[in-house]
Amino acid sequence: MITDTGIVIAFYVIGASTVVSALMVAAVRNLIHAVLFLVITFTGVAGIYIVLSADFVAMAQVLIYAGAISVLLVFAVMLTPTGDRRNAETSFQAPALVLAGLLLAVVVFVIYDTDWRIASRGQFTTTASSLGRAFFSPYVVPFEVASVLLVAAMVGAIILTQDEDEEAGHAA
Amino acid sequence: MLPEVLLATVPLEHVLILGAILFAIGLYLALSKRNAIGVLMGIELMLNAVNVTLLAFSRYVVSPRPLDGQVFAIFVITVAAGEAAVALALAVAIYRHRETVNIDEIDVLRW
Amino acid sequence: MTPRPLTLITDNWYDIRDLSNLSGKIEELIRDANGPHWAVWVVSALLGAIGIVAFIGGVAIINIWIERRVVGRMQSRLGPNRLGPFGLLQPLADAIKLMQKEVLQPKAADGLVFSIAPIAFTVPGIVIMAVLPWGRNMSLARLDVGILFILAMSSLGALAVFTGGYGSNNKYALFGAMRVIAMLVTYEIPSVLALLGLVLFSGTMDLADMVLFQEKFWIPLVLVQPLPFLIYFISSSAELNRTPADLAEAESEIAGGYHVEYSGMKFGLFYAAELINAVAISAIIATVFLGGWWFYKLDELVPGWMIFIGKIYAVYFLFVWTRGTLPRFRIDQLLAFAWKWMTPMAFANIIVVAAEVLIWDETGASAGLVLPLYIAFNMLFAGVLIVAWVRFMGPRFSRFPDRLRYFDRIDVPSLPAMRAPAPAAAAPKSGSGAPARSASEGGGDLRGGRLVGGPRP
Amino acid sequence: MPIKSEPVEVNIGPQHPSTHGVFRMVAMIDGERITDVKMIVGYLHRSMEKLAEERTYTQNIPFTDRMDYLAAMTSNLGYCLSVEKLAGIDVPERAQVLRVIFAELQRIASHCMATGAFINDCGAWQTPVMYTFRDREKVLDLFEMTCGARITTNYMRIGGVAFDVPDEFLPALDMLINDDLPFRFEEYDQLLVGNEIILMRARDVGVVSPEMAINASLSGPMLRSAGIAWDLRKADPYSGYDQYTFEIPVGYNGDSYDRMVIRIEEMKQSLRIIRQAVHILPGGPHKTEVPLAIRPPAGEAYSRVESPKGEVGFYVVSDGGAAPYRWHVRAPSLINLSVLKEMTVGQTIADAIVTLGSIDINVGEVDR
Repeated sequence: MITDTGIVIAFYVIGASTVVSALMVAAVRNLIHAVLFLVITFTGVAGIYIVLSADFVAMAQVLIYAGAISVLLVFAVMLTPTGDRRNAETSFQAPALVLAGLLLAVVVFVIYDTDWRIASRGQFTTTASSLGRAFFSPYVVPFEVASVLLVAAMVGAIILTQDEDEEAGHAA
Repeated sequence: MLPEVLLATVPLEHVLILGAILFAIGLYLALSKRNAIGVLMGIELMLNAVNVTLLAFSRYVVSPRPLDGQVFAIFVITVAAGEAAVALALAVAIYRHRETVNIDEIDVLRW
Repeated sequence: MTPRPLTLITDNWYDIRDLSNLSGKIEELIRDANGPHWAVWVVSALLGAIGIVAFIGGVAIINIWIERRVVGRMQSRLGPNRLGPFGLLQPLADAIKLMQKEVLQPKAADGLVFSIAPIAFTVPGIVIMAVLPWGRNMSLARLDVGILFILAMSSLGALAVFTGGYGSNNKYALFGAMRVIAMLVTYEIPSVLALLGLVLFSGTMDLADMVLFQEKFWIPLVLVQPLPFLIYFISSSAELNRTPADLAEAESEIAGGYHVEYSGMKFGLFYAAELINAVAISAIIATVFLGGWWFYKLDELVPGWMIFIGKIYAVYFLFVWTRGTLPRFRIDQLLAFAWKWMTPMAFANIIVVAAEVLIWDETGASAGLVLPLYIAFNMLFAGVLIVAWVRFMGPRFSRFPDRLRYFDRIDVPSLPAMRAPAPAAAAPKSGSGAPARSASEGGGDLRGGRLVGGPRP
Repeated sequence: MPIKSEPVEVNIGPQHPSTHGVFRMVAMIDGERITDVKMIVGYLHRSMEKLAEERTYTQNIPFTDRMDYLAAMTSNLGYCLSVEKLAGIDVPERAQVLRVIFAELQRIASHCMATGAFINDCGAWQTPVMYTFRDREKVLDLFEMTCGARITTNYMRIGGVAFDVPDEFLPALDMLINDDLPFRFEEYDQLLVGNEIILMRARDVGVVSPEMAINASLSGPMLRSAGIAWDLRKADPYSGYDQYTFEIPVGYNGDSYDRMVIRIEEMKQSLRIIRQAVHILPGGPHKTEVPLAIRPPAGEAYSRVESPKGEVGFYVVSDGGAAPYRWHVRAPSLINLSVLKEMTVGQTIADAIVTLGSIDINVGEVDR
């Protein structure tokens, strides 16, 4: 249960700004602006994580999302020609809007309808070391699988972006 | 002491609703954006929303292993990083072959 | 993140050896006065924030002077010396001039992005200061994941630089922006790996705990981990855009890069933020490699934050030194250096450190025995690794360039119209593989050089 | 199939920190690679060659100062030689030696500037410029001692030099060439020659092949770096250069690095020449008395000297009047610049700056 006044204020302020910037991602017309708003959203989500006393995940979020993925997005945007840097919608805009709204309504209904087993636990004191232990005892197999996944992703990305001429040259 | 308003708590439902809103926005982005990179941004946003939910459960809900939610969130972040790299590589590869990242025009697999 | 409860210091509040005494006293006063429980946090956070902002303000002013004076000495000139004693007031004059100047914005610039960039560039450097331990009990926010926080924040700065470069709608600025992005993607990896070795060795990501580790074993980690120090120093100088790697501004190539369109105080913010970031990185190095506020027994006599600032400026001097000495890399050379040199070395280092930690844990040997061995081994390892890498992966040019050829007589070919029936004189014109050596016969003296002519393959 | 990228047209100059003045280079850039370069000169054109037709031969000497303002002495010398050749004026022995001393001092000053600015273009943070300027200043002090000016010296005169050197000149020169500069040049050797970063930046950058160098009529360090031994002081000696012992350093690769090393070596050789010249400096008049308004017989004359930048030639046509009928200057900076496109296309933008720096142009001379 989060009862600390400052944290309560922080949650609502950060949550509101996160939602607003997420909406701006959908609303702005310039793709670069959308990426920048997305960075603000990611940082805001990291703030929410901190409110939820998950400091390690929050820092990983800033490092990976705001630091790395947004940079990748920027790279990808800069690789596209200037004319394609609009943030326009397809003809699915209205159905998507309806679907998203419906989903939101259903989820909110479910959230309020469920009886959660809420603990009266205080904040986590430290998460980094216990997370590390968790990764190496109960979750060691998923951890290794994740590393394999990352290697596969890296190799796949390299192969996908490799010049075909160069590839042919290597094969020959 | 403090006024009553400031003594309020953050109920679990509010955190989950925040996650739901972010998820809905991400879904909208992923479904409606014309640019492949816009779609990818929506997917990343959805993953973030899921993480918010996971961490909220980890924080609020009684469990023998309270940190499981965080562990799972970290796996989600890991997968998201890999996914972003591959997806952006795909976008670049598609652009290289089709000279567009407009997903309306990437339709060779339509029929 | 809520800071941990401050440890109450029994010393007197006016004891400036440890500024946490003051905040402890204030906390005590609030408790005694039955103040609201959150007031403690607010007051201590405000105190720390004011202290850090004051320090940063001083840094932004004084470091201009320090940098110009030091570089001036290196360049055999005096540096600023007219305004005030030793020219100390020169940065103030610069700041006033910058404030008076008109803030221009290009008509086609992306207004919002253009204006946000300098601010976004300044924030990470300041925020990093918050997690640093300034003394035994002096850290504004003692994070368990301090190092991760630092890495996360320093990766945000490059995005701000990109924002400024993109928003300026200028080709030079865009070049700078794209170079920053490429360098960030590249240099993030070795710097993370370098710090990872330290985290492995000290067993904590908390910066305060890292200092305590170094205090406990009486050893600055730079001795145990010389290779990560080099790697982190180089890669952070790339992240800071300082001279061996200042490709993002590259005055001589792209005329200032990402801040070419900025003027007035917006430029001033960029300029100040560069200094602040440099000090922030110096402070990180001082904390994790040099032992922060601890220096053998000195920290019992001198306030810890003074030792810390002294170490910060020692590292900062290294940055100024490299800046005053080295020419710039080319972008491909810089990226290749990160991928081919620093990243593999950092990986090798992590393996070595992991093995060392394992050995230490398993044998349970005393630190006095293990650490000197590790120091010797790691120094040797770093040296061997660097030398071997230079041998096998070094650039393709010969280590020392070909000596020049020297001619003291030149045979002049006669013009065709004046040419005698038998053209005896050899023309100095040459084929592709054989440059003229008409003068090399006779008195031509080829001092100590290999006579390998022609362009290199 | 590579990613199709849009080439960007970038103006490097006329106001750019590394174009050494108001030279403008319009580069088409694909990523960081240069695909095309267009050179645009003329921002500093002062039509000196036309203005000279309205002035007497003596009045034209200051124009030559303002062409290559970093090597005013050698420009002066070349012009005076051409008029002397045209009018058949003999130069006293003392003036000859003084001319050599000052031309070689000027070469040191100009090469100091070129080397420092070149390393600056490689991206050093002003340090090499400060070091080389420190030494250039000492040379300029000697100029000031002799003729009152530091840059636009206007020292050579038709028939000799303007002033004899003052009494304190020779001790100062002796100290400079024996105690000061040799150690400075050793310092350059230690700091610059073999420096890894400079090697990485300048090796195989801006390569001139020997054929290209000859076909484009390059001269000076540009030509010598390509491996062709050619120096007018040896090939076509003037002002008694044939009586001095010195050597011409010649490179192998024709790249920017060779040009830098050649400049440093040439400074050392200049010191050798100056030492010998001081040794043989005879007494006597410093100038042949010639009328202020010389009226050379109708005809033409071309004389050339080895300036720090290359062969600077002056072509003077007289119709018997007090002003030249036609005056043309062969400016080495302009001609050395003409291969810039061949040197830079295919390189990165950073290499192009290094290449331009290694050519050592002087826009005052390029545009005249």
